[in-house]
Amino acid sequence: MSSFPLLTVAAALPAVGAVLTAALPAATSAKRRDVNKVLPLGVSVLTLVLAAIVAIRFKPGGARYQMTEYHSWISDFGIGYSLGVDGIAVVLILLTAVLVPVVMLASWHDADPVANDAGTFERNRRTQGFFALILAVEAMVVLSFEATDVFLFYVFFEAMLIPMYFLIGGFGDRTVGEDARQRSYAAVKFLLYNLLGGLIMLAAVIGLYVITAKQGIGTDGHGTFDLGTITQALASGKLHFSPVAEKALFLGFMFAFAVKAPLWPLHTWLPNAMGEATPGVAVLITAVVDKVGTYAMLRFCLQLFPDASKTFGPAILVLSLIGIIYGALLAVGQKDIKRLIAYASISHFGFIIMGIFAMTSQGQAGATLYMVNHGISTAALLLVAGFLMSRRGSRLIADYGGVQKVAPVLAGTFMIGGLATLSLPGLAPFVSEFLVLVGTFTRYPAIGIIATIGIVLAALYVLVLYQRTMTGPVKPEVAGFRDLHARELVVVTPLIALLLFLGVYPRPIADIVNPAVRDTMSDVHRTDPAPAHPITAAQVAAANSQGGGQ
Amino acid sequence: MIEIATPLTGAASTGEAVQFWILAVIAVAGALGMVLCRKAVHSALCLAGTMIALAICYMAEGAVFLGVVQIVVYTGAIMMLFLFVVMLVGVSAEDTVKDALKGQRIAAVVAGLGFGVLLIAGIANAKLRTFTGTGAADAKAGGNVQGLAALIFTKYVWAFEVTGALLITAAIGAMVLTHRELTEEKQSQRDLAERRVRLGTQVTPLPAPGVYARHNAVDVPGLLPDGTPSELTVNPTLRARGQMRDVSGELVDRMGELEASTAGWLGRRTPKPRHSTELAKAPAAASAPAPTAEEPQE
Amino acid sequence: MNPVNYLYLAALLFTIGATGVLVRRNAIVLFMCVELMLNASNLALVTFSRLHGNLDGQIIAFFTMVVAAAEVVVGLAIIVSVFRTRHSASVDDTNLMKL
Amino acid sequence: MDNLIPVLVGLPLAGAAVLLLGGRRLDRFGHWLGVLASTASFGVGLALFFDMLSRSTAQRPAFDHLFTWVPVEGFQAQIGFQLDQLSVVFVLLITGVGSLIHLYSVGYMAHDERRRRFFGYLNLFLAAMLLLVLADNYLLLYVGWEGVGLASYLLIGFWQHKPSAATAAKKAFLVNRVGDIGLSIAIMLMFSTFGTFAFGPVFGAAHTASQGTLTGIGLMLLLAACGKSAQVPLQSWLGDAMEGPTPVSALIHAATMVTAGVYLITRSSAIFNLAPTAQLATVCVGAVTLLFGAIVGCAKDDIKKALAGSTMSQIGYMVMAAGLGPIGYVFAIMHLVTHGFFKAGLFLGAGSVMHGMNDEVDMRKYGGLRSYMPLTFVTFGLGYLAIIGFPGLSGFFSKDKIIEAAFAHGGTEGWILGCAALVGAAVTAFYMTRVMLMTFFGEKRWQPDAEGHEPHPHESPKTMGIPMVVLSIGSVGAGALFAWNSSFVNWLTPVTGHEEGHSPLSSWTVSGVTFAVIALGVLVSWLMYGRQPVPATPPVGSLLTRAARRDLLQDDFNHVVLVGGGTHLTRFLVYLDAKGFDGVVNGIAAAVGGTSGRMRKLQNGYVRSYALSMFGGALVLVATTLLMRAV
Repeated sequence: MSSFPLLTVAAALPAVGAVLTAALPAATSAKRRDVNKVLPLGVSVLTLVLAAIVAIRFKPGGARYQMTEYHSWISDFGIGYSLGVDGIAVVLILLTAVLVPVVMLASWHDADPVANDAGTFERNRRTQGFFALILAVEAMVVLSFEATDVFLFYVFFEAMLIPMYFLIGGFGDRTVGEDARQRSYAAVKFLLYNLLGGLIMLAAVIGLYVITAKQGIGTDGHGTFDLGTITQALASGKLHFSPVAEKALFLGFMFAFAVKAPLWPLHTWLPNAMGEATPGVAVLITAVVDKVGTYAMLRFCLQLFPDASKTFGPAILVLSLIGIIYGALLAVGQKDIKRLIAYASISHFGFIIMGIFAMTSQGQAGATLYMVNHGISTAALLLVAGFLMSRRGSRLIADYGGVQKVAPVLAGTFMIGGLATLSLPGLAPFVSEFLVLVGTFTRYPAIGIIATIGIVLAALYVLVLYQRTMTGPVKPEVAGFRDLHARELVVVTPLIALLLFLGVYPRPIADIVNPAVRDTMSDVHRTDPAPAHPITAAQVAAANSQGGGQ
Repeated sequence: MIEIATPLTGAASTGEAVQFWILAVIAVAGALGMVLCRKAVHSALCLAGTMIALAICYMAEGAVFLGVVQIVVYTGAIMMLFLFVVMLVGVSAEDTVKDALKGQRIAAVVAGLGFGVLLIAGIANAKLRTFTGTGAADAKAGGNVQGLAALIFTKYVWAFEVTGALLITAAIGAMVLTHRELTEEKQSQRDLAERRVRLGTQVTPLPAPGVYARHNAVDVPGLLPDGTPSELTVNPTLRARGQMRDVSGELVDRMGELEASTAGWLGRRTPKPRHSTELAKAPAAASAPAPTAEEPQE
Repeated sequence: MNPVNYLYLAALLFTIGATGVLVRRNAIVLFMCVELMLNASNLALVTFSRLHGNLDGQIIAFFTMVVAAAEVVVGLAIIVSVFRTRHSASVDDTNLMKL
Repeated sequence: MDNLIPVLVGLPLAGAAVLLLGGRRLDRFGHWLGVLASTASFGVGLALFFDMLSRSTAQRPAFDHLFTWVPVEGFQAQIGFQLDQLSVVFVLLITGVGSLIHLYSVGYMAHDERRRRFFGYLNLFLAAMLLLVLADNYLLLYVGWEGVGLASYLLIGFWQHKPSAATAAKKAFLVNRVGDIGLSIAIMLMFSTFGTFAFGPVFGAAHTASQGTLTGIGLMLLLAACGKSAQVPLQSWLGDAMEGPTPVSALIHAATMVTAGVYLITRSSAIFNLAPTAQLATVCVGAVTLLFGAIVGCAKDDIKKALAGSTMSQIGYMVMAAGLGPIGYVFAIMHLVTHGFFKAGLFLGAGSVMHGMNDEVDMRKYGGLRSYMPLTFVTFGLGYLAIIGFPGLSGFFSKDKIIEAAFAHGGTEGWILGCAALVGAAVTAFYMTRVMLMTFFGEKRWQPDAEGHEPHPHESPKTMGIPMVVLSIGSVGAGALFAWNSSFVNWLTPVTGHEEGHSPLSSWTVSGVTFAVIALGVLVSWLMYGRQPVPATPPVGSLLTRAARRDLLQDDFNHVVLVGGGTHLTRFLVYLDAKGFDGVVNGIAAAVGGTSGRMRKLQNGYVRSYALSMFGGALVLVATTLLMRAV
């Protein structure tokens, strides 16, 4: 392994890019303003290249954490700057790196100042600030995925709230009628909710440190925050949590992640935040930032507290099940396009969390794939919805109708996004959703069966949305709509291509994820439930000779 | 659990006991007086009494040096400083009876009582029965002063230096705080005179305070020909403090008496004495007692 | 007589001083109350010195006096400058931090 | 040769991709591209069929494994194809009828500006349907299963500007999704039981599983079949699906897609054979639906909806036959194929009539069309004779066999099923005769359309005529071909297995009785619609008629219970979310805000007040210290 700090560079690049973007001279004309946006876009594309290099250099069969870096940071508390990626992290970093340039391109004009009546040019840094903040979020998210030190993770987990807060509160969806009060309400709600979660997690983080210090896991009598060290100590029995302590710590961590993810009933910040943010920022929230929550459940909750995960698993499964159906039902009842998608996301996060806590290989692999696929599909649906909304300046479903007639490409891409959201086989989300369902079913059949209701409800809200906006007689306000133009097509095409490709050939991702899932399963000391009547080799042979075959 | 009383060692002599009880009464009375007196001057005097009582207590306890320092530094220097400031700020300034903060007084007394009970209970709980006395330590060094000196310049020399620095800093600080920066060039007498003429307000010097020769205090306004007091005659600082003393009524009251005595002396018939209440009808507003300085500005 | 009575006296004086700080509004009197509290603690220190038979307590009392002197100097200077600007020595008038 | 199997799917898929992504430049000739893709696929299918014919029975099934689709620990889903005797029948039916209907659509959709898109969707449908029947495991079958659902959705809602079409499309997809739950649960059950869901291993190991598990799988597969094949209780979408263009109704909602349920049950015969409870449920569903559909078909005045009722009923026959087990599988498939011919033909005929009548669908506004549209009349008439089971035509061979198998089921059940099938046959004869009479006989009841154009019935163009002719030939001859020398039975037996039923009635008796009830149905219909003029406005009718016009109130039930209940539930949840969960959150925020508002008053700016708080704090500290020491 070369000593080149690839992971640090991959995260530092957007961070530096954010600073540079913010520092660019303020634009003196609308054209210069567009030029100012090229730098952040270029940085995000470079980051994508780096992420791709990380993914290529990652060897699925190799060490659990690869490309590791370690520097002592606060040695008195055993805190280190330690980075490393396993398969799950690699996949999610890749997702982030793909989505950020897409989001930037989609939000190209979202932060432009409103043209005033006099037509004079408003000279400020607001627009480039928007792009700088997006890059900042990317840097934090990537670092969260890379951190293998609990404290380091916590720092970035919380730090990403700051740019997100400004993105939500500072750059509302102007295209759909600005209401600054609603926006600041949403931003503050987002911040407070997540801060509360983070604070409880901090208590748990400190508790974890104290326990490691008491049991002498770290060096020189200090405790440690290093994930690898703790996991090894747990596995070798050197570290032992008392059952009460383990449960308390687990709940502390889980609470923060459940808020972030979000798990029912801690979800109420998401519809507000997604409703008020620009479509691009909404994508960042649901497709990128929230994934840190689910990722962290897989990484920290399961790995650090296997027994507590087992104890609370069924309860969390029930919550996620409620989330699936509750989110879907609420999506059906929404009048606002973006809130509808937000509730749909809540339903999908239910599936992801269900997959994680079903504690089966299929469930966890499915959950990881689901994170990726949900990111892509929601981005597609939400961004196309954003294009739609930018044409009419309204986010109410009732204001649209018959768009299909005037803008068939827009309608078509919207439909593909919708079909991906309802997990149509052949598109990427189906694979993951089915894996989650199967994985859950093999251990908890009843929960798996009830969760399938979510499939029907997903079809309901997607099709109702499509029917009301796209079909029917053309509304007069809709009649003048332009179809998607070049920039918008560039945004949508890669997403749809990915949805199709990963729907048919998810193997590249599955291969990266599988070893990580195997490791996690062994961390929680669980094995997949064996089939009741496994097929024996003899039977396969018999079946083949009979003319069945595989 | 039954406490076994340990014998008391180093008990105070009877003389000290008598002295203590007298001093304790004085000290507590002084303290209470300080808190309860409404005038700052009275409080200061009460506190001085308490401090002297304490000084004697120190001496009785063998801290002769401290006792002297207490009298010289505290009673002599610090209390004098207090008195200076009291004079500067206003001798007669006093607290109003009504407190602006509702319930503060009761809460303070309750908290104080609670605190006192706690402290006393704590001390009582400590069961201190062995008092070694500093005699041995003093004797070892050759006297109380020598003992203290030895300690100050050896063990506590660092703290001593630091307190020295603190004192200097405090002195400079006090100067800085009370110093007023001139924001513009100091105006000469000529400038002032020119300004007065230009403005045309009061060209002549301000009238002197005092009413005839009977009062020459600066806080007594001079009377105008019609018998009303003129505020102009009093120093603005005193005016601002509301410490103007209006004696016009008193003067008028005594006018009859004066005239009578003059008449008696001259052998004239005395006119009916005029009473101040009749005379002071018109300027009643001007001569009304000025509001006290400590009216809360709500 | 048990010299511990000095401690009781100190406690009493300290309490009276503390209550005075809370009750009085004239800044100068307030300062005097603080001085009383310091004196009370000095008395306690001297008594402790007697209790333990060494002079450290007296030394600390001595330092207390010095610091008190410094404090009074600065404090009174503050009172004077406040009085100059606000024409009042009442602590209730310096409530600009009030909402 | 086996490598050609993916090509079957690939050709129409490529066609769909090209047509949908190609943009307007393909508008001029795109439809011919669609026809080409479909026909080429048919050609490949034929080639594979003849290749299969040339091999011995044991060697006939062919497999082609492409790649591992989902490689996850313990869960290995493959993209693999299986072409056996059963699949090849479907392949030929799908691509054959599909190609004909593509051809027909060239004429039918000639004036539609979005014709290219239509052909794209049709090709997409073919690809999905072929995937469905060619998959070698249930998960891949599921892909095709939902794929045809998507294509059906797109095609029903093809005229999206009509709100009724958009609603019908949505309804079809949703009801199908309910059925899909069944399929996915069945797959999950298979996986947790056998650790795999590939056909061969599952069927090979089916006998090792417990009865309960097999029944569960069977019932879930039945649920899936009900959704896709419009069987009671998930039949409600089929009538509305007639909102789509008529070729769609012919291809998807008559000949191919709706029969996918029958394919699924037949394909899973190894499971059903071991689960009698599931079989019983299947038979019941089939019997109920065949009567249900027939009754609905009698009451509809919309020609396509009447045919839709008929489709439902005929699939009821197939499902019932499939539920009968080895004595019925073959006949279910045989009826499926013959039905594919005649029902597609009937729909195309109906489309031709509508084409000539300004898209009028109400049969009460037809009448006397036989002389204006002779070709349509003849082909439709042949289809009619075939469906009612006129001796010698294809329906006769397949339907009689099913009725016979129903009796052969044995016991009381057998009698009940047999009688239900007979009643169904009679009612079929009745409503089909009604359709025939109202459309082609009697006096003209034509009325101008909404824009005031008088209808000028005319024969349809050649592209529409040829498919109708070909299909009517199939309607006439397919049955005899299949029955000749039991060729069809022999062909399918290696896959589905076959047992001769032992009917309590002889074969001839059944045929005789069947013919008698058919004649009765025709007679009654002629008395009602042939001898007396048909009123242009529908009479009020009996209670049953009115109920049947409303699909036997099933929609009303759905509307009140599911839609109404769902709407209320959703509204309640929206309220709960806003007031309940968000209320708690905002309530906490308000409580904190209120408390701080009150706490703020403590910060009153008075130094003494702060001093008091400090003093109080000191008090507490001292007290605590003393207490701690005391304890």
